[in-house]
Amino acid sequence: MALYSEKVMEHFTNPQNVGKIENADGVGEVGNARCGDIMKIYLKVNDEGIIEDVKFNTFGCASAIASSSMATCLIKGKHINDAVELSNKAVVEALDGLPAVKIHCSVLAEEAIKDAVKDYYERSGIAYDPVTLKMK
Amino acid sequence: MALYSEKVMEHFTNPQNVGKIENADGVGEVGNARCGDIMKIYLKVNDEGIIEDVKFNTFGCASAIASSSMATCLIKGKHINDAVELSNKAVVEALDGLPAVKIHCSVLAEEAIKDAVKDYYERSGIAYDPVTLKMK
Amino acid sequence: MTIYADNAATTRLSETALNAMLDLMKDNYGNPSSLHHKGQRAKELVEEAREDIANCIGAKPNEIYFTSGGSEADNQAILSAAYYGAERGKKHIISSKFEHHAVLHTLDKLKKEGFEVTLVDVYKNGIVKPEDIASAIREDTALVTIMTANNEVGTIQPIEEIGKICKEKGVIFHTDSVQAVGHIPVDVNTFNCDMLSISSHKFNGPKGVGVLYCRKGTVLTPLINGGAQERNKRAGTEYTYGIVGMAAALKEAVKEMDESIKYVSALRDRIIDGVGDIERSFVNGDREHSLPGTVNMCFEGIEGESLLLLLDGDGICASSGSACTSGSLDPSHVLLSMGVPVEIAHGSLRLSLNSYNTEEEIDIILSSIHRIVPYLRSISPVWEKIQKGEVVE
Amino acid sequence: MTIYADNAATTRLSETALNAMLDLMKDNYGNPSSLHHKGQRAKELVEEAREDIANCIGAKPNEIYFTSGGSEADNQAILSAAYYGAERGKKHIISSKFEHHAVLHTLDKLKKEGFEVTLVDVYKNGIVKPEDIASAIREDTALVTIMTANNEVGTIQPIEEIGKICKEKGVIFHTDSVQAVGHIPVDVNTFNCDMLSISSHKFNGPKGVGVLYCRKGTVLTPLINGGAQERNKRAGTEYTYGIVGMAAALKEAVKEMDESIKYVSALRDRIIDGVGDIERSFVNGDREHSLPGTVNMCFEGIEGESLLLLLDGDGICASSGSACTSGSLDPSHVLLSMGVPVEIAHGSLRLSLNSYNTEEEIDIILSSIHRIVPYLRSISPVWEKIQKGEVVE
Ligand SMILES: Cc1ncc(COP(=O)(O)O)c(C=O)c1O
Ligand SMILES: Cc1ncc(COP(=O)(O)O)c(C=O)c1O
Repeated sequence: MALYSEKVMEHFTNPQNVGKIENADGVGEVGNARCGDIMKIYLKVNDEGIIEDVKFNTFGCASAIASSSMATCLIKGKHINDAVELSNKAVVEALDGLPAVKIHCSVLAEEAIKDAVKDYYERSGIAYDPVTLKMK
Repeated sequence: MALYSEKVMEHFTNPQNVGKIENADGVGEVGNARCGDIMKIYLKVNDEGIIEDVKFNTFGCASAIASSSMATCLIKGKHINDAVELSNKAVVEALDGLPAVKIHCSVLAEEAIKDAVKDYYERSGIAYDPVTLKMK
Repeated sequence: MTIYADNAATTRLSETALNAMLDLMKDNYGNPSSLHHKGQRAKELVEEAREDIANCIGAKPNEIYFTSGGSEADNQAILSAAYYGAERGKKHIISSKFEHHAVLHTLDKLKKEGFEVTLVDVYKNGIVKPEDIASAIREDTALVTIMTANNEVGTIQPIEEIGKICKEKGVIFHTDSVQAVGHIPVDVNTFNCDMLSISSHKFNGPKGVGVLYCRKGTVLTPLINGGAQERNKRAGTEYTYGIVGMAAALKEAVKEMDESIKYVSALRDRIIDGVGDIERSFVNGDREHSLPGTVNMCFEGIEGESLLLLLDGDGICASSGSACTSGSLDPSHVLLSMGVPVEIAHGSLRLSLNSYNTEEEIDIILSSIHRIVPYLRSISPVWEKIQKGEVVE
Repeated sequence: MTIYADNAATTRLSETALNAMLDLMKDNYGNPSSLHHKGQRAKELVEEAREDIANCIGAKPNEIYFTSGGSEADNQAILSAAYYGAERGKKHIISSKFEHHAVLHTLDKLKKEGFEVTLVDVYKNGIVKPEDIASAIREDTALVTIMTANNEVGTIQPIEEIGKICKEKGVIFHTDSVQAVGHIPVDVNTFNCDMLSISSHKFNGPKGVGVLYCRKGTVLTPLINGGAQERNKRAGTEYTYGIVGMAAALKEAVKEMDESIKYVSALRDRIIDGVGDIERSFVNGDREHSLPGTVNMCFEGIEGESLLLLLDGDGICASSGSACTSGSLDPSHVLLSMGVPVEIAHGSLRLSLNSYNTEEEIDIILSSIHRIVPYLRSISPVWEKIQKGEVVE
């Protein structure tokens, strides 16, 4: 009944993976300040395509910060091809739900990761499927 | 602030001059049951034209009963020519006021007395001024 | 000593409701729209209350809209359906002759705006005939609104049948359940109603709060515009304690309903039987299809207000006609619609009981009536005429 | 520990108001429309409350109409004047850009019905210019409605001047005084207003009750039709305890006003001065012409809800924009109307104090702000851009 689930409040008050990665392999940024949310994701990817580290910076409401935190937790240690499969729905579920008016925060998280992955591909010259965003 | 003044409640719960006069010298009746009030006034008048006794019967609300009671008090012992001068305003004042929607009750009391006086004139064959209702 | 027998006008606040309210009045004063914990706690309590009330009438929580009372609920329901209909070329509304003024005066307003209103008969027994509704429904009927139980005479209407007819014909059906909820079983699904009005202070809940039930899919228009409260259908900072107190009172009333129906009906029957020996008096309405606690009587030859005030002198709180029309000089539109002659309608008395009343109180009421009625008749010129067999007019 | 600094959203019920209510909630439960002693006693109390409230704002008792709150009062005032005007060919209304939604959404409804609405500017300082009103008034202006004090930024409007202009030009003038009454002097005669809205829960009175003041001679139309309550202008059984509690709270607030204005302004100034060292932050509105307790700040680079919820984690109840729009994603229409850029408007914080607050509480609030703002900036990509001198969009 409360505005946010306990899980959301946990990830909001104690966000995981906050910060930046100097010399990141990929950086993604989505949203705009006029709409009230900007998410920036930093990725460190090893040679096998595993996300060794991920960090975020977010300007936004509690659910934007919680979505960033949860999304980074869900992809950390995963292969890039798995990370791009992360849907906003999975983020919402992992957070035990978000209010209807806040669902777009989880969408931003999904998009920020995809944006960072694309940046990684482009910086590293890796070929990828433009639809699935998976490595070829 | 209460619906009725104390005076009204006094004359309602303890009405004066309730009843009938057998062989009255004049009887007046005004109002109708559809409107919710009927007042009937009985007069006993002596040879000098003094109202020796007056009684009423009333069907109606508290202010109708109180107006009847007060009006009969005000004319008892008075000369007929003074009784017909009783205005509804005098009744309202003597009752320390009536709610606006109940003013008509005091009008009925005035009319009932006038009706009874006319009846007295007619029964006794006394000439009277049709405008002032005073004896000629 | 006070004997309160005017529960159709308003009721005593129950201990349960008072206690539920006090917590919020003292500490939990947050605004449910505020994001901080005090606001969110208030919101939780409001949402729990919504769920409780929904459960009491077979509704879903998101079909419950809190209002300031029964009148507002009636106004909003009727105007919503009327304007929705008007946009579709439907400007005909069906109601009954003896609805509450919150309904009838809203219909008067709509008439001035070009709506056509059919008021079906309520007959001598104060009960609408479903077949009258069926035959009054037209192509352009936007709404049928019939009260669940009448506030002056207590008669219960055949709401289920009327609801079924409306459903079959695809007409929106609203019922003013202000006198019924908390007193007799009310279920929006067996009723087949699209909208239903509730007022908290009629079942020992707090004053100043009510509910408009509106079935999912039925279009509701705000009467009060502003903030986003009540899912944008009713603006204004929530009267949180009222809402919570209302839910507490209703839950309690519903839980104890079977028992209280039995108990209160017995008290009412004791009154009806007790006045049986008073000549030229009668009970208005229908003893079979009636609220447990409401009894309306006429005593020929006397006027209701006098009776009422003399009863009050004995400490007995009763009513003549409905409370709202007091101050008005016309006799009750309810009794007139049931064919009671005007001069007799003036002599009506409504006693409305609930489970706070006792047998001893009833006996005191009866003995007062037996003293006051003969007294008022003894000074009544109307009674004199009746005794003489004259025509009273 | 809770520090309540959201008094513009709603306030704690005062002891005085609670005690005034309890008597009625426990024993004095009559319906003021009932003729018996319980009803008449309730009526007396309601009429005393009406007189008390009238005295507090320089009105006459028969100019006071009880409503369910500020929103209902605003709706009824505006619709009354609008429809009265429309009957005389006047379908133009003047208001300001940053009124409460109870006003703006009612005007939206009227626009759909063919009214024309002019919203005057509120400028960077959040204060309407009387000359703008004067030049906006036309032959067909039915109503001017300008709030006495804004609920988000606390700025006080030049109501006396606006009232004088309206009086001279013969235009009905309504002011939403919901945030002002009980906090700063309000007098309907110095205001020269024809109608004025009040909400009880904004000055430590109960929730669910308000007042519409309507000057004798100004035509008022019911929003809620039904019973004859409130001289036929507002139907529904009276929320007697709310009415009595409201009067008790207002009397107390007015009695203590001089003192509390001094006390509360000092607390507010302590906040304003205390955040002065935070770079790229500023106070919205006008420090001179402002409610004693309301302060609205923007912190660039952070978003208000996060700030709010972290403050809440420290037990501090505050608000970002107005409570009613929470749940909405758009930044406050008030700040936007004052020319605050959208991206900065997202980072607003409203603290609203009253005499229940203490200096110690202010210091705790300040230390929380000094911890949370830098933290949120440290994780904000917007703040990073600002630091680098990049354009934020
Ligand atoms: C300026 C203003 N007007 C109107 C309202 C509406 O009052 P209420 O919520 O009591 O209906 C409020 C507060 O919510 C307000 O601050
Ligand atoms: C049948 C009925 N409808 C509506 C109402 C109005 O309810 P409220 O006075 O709570 O607004 C009442 C009682 O007054 C009622 O008895």
